[in-house]
Amino acid sequence: ACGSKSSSTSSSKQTANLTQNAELPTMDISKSTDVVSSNMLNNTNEGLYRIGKNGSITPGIAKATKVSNGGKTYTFTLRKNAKWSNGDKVTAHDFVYGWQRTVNPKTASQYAYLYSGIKNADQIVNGKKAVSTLGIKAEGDYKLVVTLDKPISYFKKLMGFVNFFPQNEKVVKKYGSKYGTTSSAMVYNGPYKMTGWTGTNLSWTLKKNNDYWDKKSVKMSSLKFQVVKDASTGLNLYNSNKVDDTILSSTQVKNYKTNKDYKVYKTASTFYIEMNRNDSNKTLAKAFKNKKIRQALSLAINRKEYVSSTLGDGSTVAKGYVSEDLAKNSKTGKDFTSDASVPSAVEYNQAKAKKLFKEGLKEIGETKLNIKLLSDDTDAGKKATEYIQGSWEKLPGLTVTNQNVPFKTRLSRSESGNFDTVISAWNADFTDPISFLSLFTSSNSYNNGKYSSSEYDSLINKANGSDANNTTARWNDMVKAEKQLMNDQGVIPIYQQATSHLTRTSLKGIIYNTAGSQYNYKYMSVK
Amino acid sequence: MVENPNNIEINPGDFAPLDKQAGPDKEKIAAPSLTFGQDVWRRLKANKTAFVSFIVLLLLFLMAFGGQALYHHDPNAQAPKYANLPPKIPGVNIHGLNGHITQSGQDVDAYKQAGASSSVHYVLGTDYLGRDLLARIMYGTRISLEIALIATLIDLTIGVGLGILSGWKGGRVDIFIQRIIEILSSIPSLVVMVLMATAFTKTGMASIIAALALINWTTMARLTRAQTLQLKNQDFILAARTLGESAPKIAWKHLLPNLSSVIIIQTMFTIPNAIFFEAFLSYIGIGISSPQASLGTLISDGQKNFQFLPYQMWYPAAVLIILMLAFNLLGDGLRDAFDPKSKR
Amino acid sequence: MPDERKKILEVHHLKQYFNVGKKDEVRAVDDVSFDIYEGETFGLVGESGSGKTTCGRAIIRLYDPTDGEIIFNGKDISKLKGKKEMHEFRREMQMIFQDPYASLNPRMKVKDIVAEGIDIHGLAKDDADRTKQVEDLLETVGLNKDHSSRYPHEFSGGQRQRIGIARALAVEPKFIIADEPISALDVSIQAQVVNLMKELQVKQNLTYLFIAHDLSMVKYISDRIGVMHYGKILEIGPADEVYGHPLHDYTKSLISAVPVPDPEFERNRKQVAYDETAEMDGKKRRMVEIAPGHFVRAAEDEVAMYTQRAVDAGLITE
Amino acid sequence: MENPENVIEVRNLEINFHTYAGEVKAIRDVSFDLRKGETLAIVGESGSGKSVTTRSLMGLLAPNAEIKKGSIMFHGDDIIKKSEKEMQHIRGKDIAMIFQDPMTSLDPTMRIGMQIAEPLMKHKGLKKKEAIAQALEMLKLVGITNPEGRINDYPYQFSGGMRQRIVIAIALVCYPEVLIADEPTTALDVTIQAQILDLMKDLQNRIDTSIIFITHDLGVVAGMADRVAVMYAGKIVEYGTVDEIFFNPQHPYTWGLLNSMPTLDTEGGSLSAIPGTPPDLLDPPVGDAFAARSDYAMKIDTQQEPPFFKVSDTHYAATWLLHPDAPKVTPPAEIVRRQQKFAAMQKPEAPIKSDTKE
Amino acid sequence: MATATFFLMKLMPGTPLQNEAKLTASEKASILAQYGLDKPVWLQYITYIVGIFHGSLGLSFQFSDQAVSYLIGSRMGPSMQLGAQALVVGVIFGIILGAIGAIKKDTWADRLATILSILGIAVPSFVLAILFQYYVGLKLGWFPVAGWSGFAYTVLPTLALAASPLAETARFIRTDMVDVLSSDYIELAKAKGLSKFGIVYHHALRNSLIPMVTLIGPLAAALMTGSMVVENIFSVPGIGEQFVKSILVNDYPTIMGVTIFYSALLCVLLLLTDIVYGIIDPRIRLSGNGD
Ligand SMILES: Nc1ncnc2c1ncn2[C@@H]1O[C@H](COP(=O)(O)OP(=O)(O)OP(=O)(O)O)[C@@H](O)[C@H]1O
Ligand SMILES: Nc1ncnc2c1ncn2[C@@H]1O[C@H](COP(=O)(O)OP(=O)(O)OP(=O)(O)O)[C@@H](O)[C@H]1O
Ligand SMILES: [Mg+2]
Ligand SMILES: [Mg+2]
Repeated sequence: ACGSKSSSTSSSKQTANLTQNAELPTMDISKSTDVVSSNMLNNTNEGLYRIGKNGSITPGIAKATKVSNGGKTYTFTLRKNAKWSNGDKVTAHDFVYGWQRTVNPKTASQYAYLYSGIKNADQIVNGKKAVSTLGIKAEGDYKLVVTLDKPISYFKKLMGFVNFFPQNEKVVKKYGSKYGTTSSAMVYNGPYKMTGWTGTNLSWTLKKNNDYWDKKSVKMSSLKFQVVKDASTGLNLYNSNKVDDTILSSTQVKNYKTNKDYKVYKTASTFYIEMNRNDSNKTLAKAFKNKKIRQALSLAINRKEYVSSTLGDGSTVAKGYVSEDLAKNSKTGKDFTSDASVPSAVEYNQAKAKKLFKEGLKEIGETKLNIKLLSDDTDAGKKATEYIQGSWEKLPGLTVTNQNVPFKTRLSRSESGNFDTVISAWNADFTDPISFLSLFTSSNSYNNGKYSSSEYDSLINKANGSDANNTTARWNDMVKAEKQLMNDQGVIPIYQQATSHLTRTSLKGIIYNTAGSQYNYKYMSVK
Repeated sequence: MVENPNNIEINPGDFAPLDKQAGPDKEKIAAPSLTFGQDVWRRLKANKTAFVSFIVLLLLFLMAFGGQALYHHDPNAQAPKYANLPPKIPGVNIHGLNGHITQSGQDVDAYKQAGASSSVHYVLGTDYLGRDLLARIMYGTRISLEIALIATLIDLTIGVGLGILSGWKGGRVDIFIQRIIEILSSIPSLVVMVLMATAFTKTGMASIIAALALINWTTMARLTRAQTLQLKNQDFILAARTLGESAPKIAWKHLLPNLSSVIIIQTMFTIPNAIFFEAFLSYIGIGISSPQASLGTLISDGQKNFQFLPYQMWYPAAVLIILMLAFNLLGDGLRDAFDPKSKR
Repeated sequence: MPDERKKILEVHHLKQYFNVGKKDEVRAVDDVSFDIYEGETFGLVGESGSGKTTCGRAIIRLYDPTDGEIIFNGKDISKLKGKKEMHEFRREMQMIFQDPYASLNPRMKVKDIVAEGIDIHGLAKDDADRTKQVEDLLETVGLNKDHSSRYPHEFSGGQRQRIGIARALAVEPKFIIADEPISALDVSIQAQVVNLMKELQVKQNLTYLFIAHDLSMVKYISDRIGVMHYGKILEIGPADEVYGHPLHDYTKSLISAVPVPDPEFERNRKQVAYDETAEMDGKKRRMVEIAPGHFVRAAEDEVAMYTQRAVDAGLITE
Repeated sequence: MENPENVIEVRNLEINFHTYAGEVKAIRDVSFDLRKGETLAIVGESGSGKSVTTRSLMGLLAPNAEIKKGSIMFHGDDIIKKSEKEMQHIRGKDIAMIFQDPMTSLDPTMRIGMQIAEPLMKHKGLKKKEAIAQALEMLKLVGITNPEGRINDYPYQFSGGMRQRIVIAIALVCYPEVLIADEPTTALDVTIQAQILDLMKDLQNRIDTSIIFITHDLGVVAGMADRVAVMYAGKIVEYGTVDEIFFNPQHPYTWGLLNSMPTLDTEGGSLSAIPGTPPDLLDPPVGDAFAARSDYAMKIDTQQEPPFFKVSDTHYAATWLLHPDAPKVTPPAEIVRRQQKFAAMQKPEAPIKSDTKE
Repeated sequence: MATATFFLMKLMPGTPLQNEAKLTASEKASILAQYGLDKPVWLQYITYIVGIFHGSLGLSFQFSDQAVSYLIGSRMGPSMQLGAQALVVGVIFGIILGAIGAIKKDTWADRLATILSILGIAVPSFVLAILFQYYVGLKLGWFPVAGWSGFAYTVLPTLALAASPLAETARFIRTDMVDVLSSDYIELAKAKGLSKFGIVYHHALRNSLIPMVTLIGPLAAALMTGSMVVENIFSVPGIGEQFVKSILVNDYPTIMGVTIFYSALLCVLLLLTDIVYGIIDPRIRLSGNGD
């Protein structure tokens, strides 16, 4: 009925109405942790680089980059025409200030750990060294020198991440604790600037930033955002032409899969089951150390059925532990997951599962197991536990008790090892497999299930150390590590998360990445 | 008006004095003897709405607590293959009951789509894990009722106890209890419940029941207190006191029976209230945890798919609404039935 | 003459205030003194709110008196200590209530209502004895045993009042306070209850404190009458004297207002007005025995006037 | 109209109530007249049908009531046949009513001036201001001191007696032809009662209304009534002038009533009660309803309903004792005393023997 | 009240860490110090209580650097507007429905009114909101589906919210009016010859409406409950919506703040209704204390 009133699809206007499914909690670059703020910051601000299609690195404030000292020193030359929306020039000092602010323990940035590897960053974060000792220097207004403790192969990609964006000291000081709490207590150097955000409201607008150095590439005059938490509401809004994009829930997906507006956005986020090898229940600890039992538990899960009939939100069967579409082999262009594929680790074979389970039980001298399955009490968590419980209980001798607890309880329980099995999820912070793989080294504190393999450890060490500057060798190290983990069935991957959207086909040029700053609207347009 | 009653036939002996013993009983009570309960029952039966509600409630209770005996389906048995199948009753060919569903604007046979053989049919369809919705509704109704009944029982005990104490003792005890009630009722009940439910790290029946009981007793206490204050000065209570009856005995023998109507009526409103709040908590995501189900979780699961699988919301919602209606109407009816003013 | 008889109850300067110290303090009974002799009926009359009920309830210890002494059978019951003494006292003094509808628990059977006192004081040997006692009591008050398993609402007002009397009699009290036992009843039924009470008084040697505002009935049943007004007793005397020759102006006014079932009398009735401000002049007043056994609440300077009235009425000879 | 003097003529009225237990035959063949300017008192036990009778005159019976039979003629029109709308024009204007409890019969949230003015605005079409002015006059008339200062007060600010005066003011403000007072003083103290009764008499003289006065206090009847109707179990059992009823009663129930009331002269021991309780109207007894409680009951009383026997032109009683064949009985002593007094009063004229009939 | 909330909150597994899964222990510690959560609980408590008296409710966990008081302040408007509108709509129609029920007692009109009013209680507000949104908003297209920019946007949430006050009011008025209608002064009004309408309008309604004032408090409390889901479904930037979110993300300074705000609001409302009741009920206006 409202079709005629449609405000957005007319091509002359170059505006669009988009939705977000959560509030915007902050616009403070140092404090952004969530998807919404990182999307908004990524489109209203710009760092040394901007992440483009397929995770590619496209120009940002840096005009030229020089890597030296075995990959430990980066010298960036900044473009002179970059300006803040208040008219100030964007200078190297803004980067120095921004970075120092983020690692400063007083700022309490929750992403300061990403700076790890930059000289002195870890010590500064832990309050052991002065902020000024951070390995970043401004040489004049337009030259920036960054010193690393050790080579970081994905360092350039990090520069596209919002926490590494420059910050205007004058503005930060001016607003003090109010900085980034409303759209006006903020300054922008990116393609758009934000208006209409009071800090707590549910709608705001991104307007084209006329001070942006590359403003000629920006086609959209404004992007209106509205927070819609309820999926049905979102769909209703979409169908009444009030918005041009909405996230679909699983049943909605079923009904809109064939729609021309339907799109799936994969996330670099894998859901997997960890088994506690240090379980206080000795029988279970023994069981989880038994590979056959681990494999049986994996084989018993029909991931395809789960993803399609139960979850149904566009998520896909996990190809392995590292998620798909995260990184590509620079030579062959093949996805990491296909290079490192171990099909048996994610396959469904009930007969085999039963057989292995029986053998496994025999090996550890048990006839019955009673496992608790821990997860959070979110919708996804509940669905997963219910489904897996159903699948596992088909294995003779296995009973499963579900424990759905609040998210934070789940975290603290998995960290303290107070669980039998837990459904965990990991999101990559940046588009490199190492973001996943470093988790399961023996000493990592997020290795909740205490997977331990010296081979795996040394492969990861190599990737981070000796092979850091050798793209191919590093790639091969990581592939091997993933294969090792999967062959051991160290964890049981279930699915890779995705979100399904309805997006008007008239919206063009939205760049999406599975990790990091996911949405880039710089080149967006309405046709 | 007869002035000269000659037309009346008089028989000899008519004017003989009447034998008192044989004559009519002058202390006779003509109406049949009805106990209070019988009287209420009679008046309840006369109130058609309330009586129908009573029967409906009876049926719902039977379904919830005895339904499994007739309908042997495990409410937790999953058949993911058959997830989200619409209702199908063999032999019925009405859209919505024949296993067909409108998908992307087209009418499709969901059972065929799921590859179900012709013998597969779910009377009220299935949910996202292919669980039988009818079984789950029966199960959910039971859980909802259990929560409501236990919570109500608890606040009955607390509320009536404290209400009587407060009203009977008066003075400082009364003031103290009144303060507590005031404080508790100055916090919106849902907020308290939410706080309680979240404070218990594990949400589940116990925490919901505790939360419900904590909140609802205040109403009960207020009502019983007011009633006790009234009764306290009634002559029959004074009479018991002049006879030397002890306070606890008076409470038990005189107050409680006379409070019973208030209590029963209030219970009729507390139970649906509890059911409702449980549903509400489930809706905002802090209710009963899976695989347990309550009407609230069922509705809240169902509403997510309302546009495409409306039956998933409608059926549990219908049960909830009928429950609420029945309890409320019965409560209204009982109030009328108990009301001495509506005697006869 | 009256002094030879035994005083069963002596009330000295009884005060019963409500909400003491608060803004809405009520002095319901304010310095009331009177005696009641064994076997007599003492009538208490006065207009609504004058404190009759409060007085009765204070005596039977439903209230804790604010001040004063209540001596019953030689014991000061305003200072009763302990459960046991109280328990004993509860057997000796009983009460009949005004409202026959409110005084019986609607949820109890008649037999349980009547037996309540029997149960509390353990007066029945066994169940059969209890039943027998209840049936006897019902018969005493003119009801039959078929009525014992019915509920109060099935009875008429007069019948209910008789059940109330049976309940009071169950513990074999010596003293009964009857708080307007007939004012809610029909005229014809009133007589039934009054007759029953008189009959019982003789048979069981009861003493009554009979509260009412119906003067003609009080006069009929009472040996002596006290007239209350604003929490104070203004006049006490033998029933005939108070009724026939009232000394206090208030009593006069009260009596002149009583309608009499005699059209001729009514046609000639003159109502005497009473100026109640006369009571409030702040003078100190006390009960003065104007004629033998006839007291009036008077200030010192009023005694002469009352004495003169008594002389005029022929109550005393100067 | 049989008699132009009559304002209201009730004939053979029968009213039943439908209840769960059956039909309550509340009014069983009641007939009476109300004459212009007189006060007719209806006395009788609780539940004898006094209120129901009078409420039927107002058309204000409970919804479960059914008028089985009879007519109520008001100026030649049958009230029973009138519609609700028509009745609204009669109520408050031609026939007004006072209720028993002054504490609850005033609207607690409305100023009393307005409450008095309401009928004027409704029936006389007066503007609010005029109506209030008249209400003020009325307040003066019923003896409220400082009426100007109190006309804007709310009911709770008045004592019970004052409130009853206000209720009377409301009833009389339109100068109705008939005033029905249903136990107007039962809830009041004797002194206040005396004042209210005086007021009513006074007002009756001034505005010349007929009053139907309901009470069960025979003392009040003696003071107020011109004529008296005695009701028992839904029937009028005796009616006559006030002197006839009090000094020459014929029905054993009237005897019982008079006998059970102590008077100033009653000596101890001579009070005699009517035994038993009134019959349940769910199942009225055959014959004379009073028979079960009467000491003078005869066999015929349990078989046939007694018709009205004429005692004098104004005095009728429904008891078989008046039948010529009935044995002579001696009424209770008190009644004999009253009858003697009556005889003395009648001396100047020819004595009418009480037990004769035409 | 604040105390109870505070200690209840302490039982909750809530920290301001959004990114907890990826932080090391020492990083967490330094962030907690920012929020003063490293101090002993009693000290936190004192700080909190002192803060309340200075009008401060602490900082939100969810919105970094956002004062809870600001959050509440900026979200109050829409909630208040919806609440007020729903109250007005609910109460007015509730009175009408209740009065019809009472006047036409035991007729089909009464039954219909009763069922309607009980439905208002029986149908959970979230179900109602969804139905409204889908059928009235989307299918009929009469009002915007969701959002908050202008009066048209308030219509559906107001209606969804109004159901419960409507129902409560209707039931209250009906019961009360049935009582009033059987009272002596209504008898007297009938005896005055007033028409049915006159009786209801001049006497019954006024006497039933006065006690109605005391219902406002509970109604408002019920509205707060309803607003939580209704605002969520209609994407209204109100407090209720925020409260639910805060619960789900364990943002306990906000939960506490909103709780305190709600309670304060309710207290003020109760106080206000008490005062108003005193003013409009002549029985207690002058005597100071009613009986
Ligand atoms: N519990 C109480 N608290 C406060 N005031 C009281 C209480 N009981 C009685 N009163 C007041 O004390 C006064 C005397 O009351 P009481 O009931 O004794 O009068 P009464 O003579 O029995 O009147 P009635 O004839 O109406 O029964 C009245 O003003 C009454 O309001
Ligand atoms: N609405 C009703 N439904 C059933 N029975 C009724 C109803 N109204 C009156 N009655 C019965 O009708 C009979 C006469 O009642 P009525 O009120 O006229 O008595 P009354 O003489 O006025 O008594 P009282 O002196 O108590 O006022 C009683 O038996 C009563 O129970
Ligand atoms: Mg009294
Ligand atoms: Mg009556």
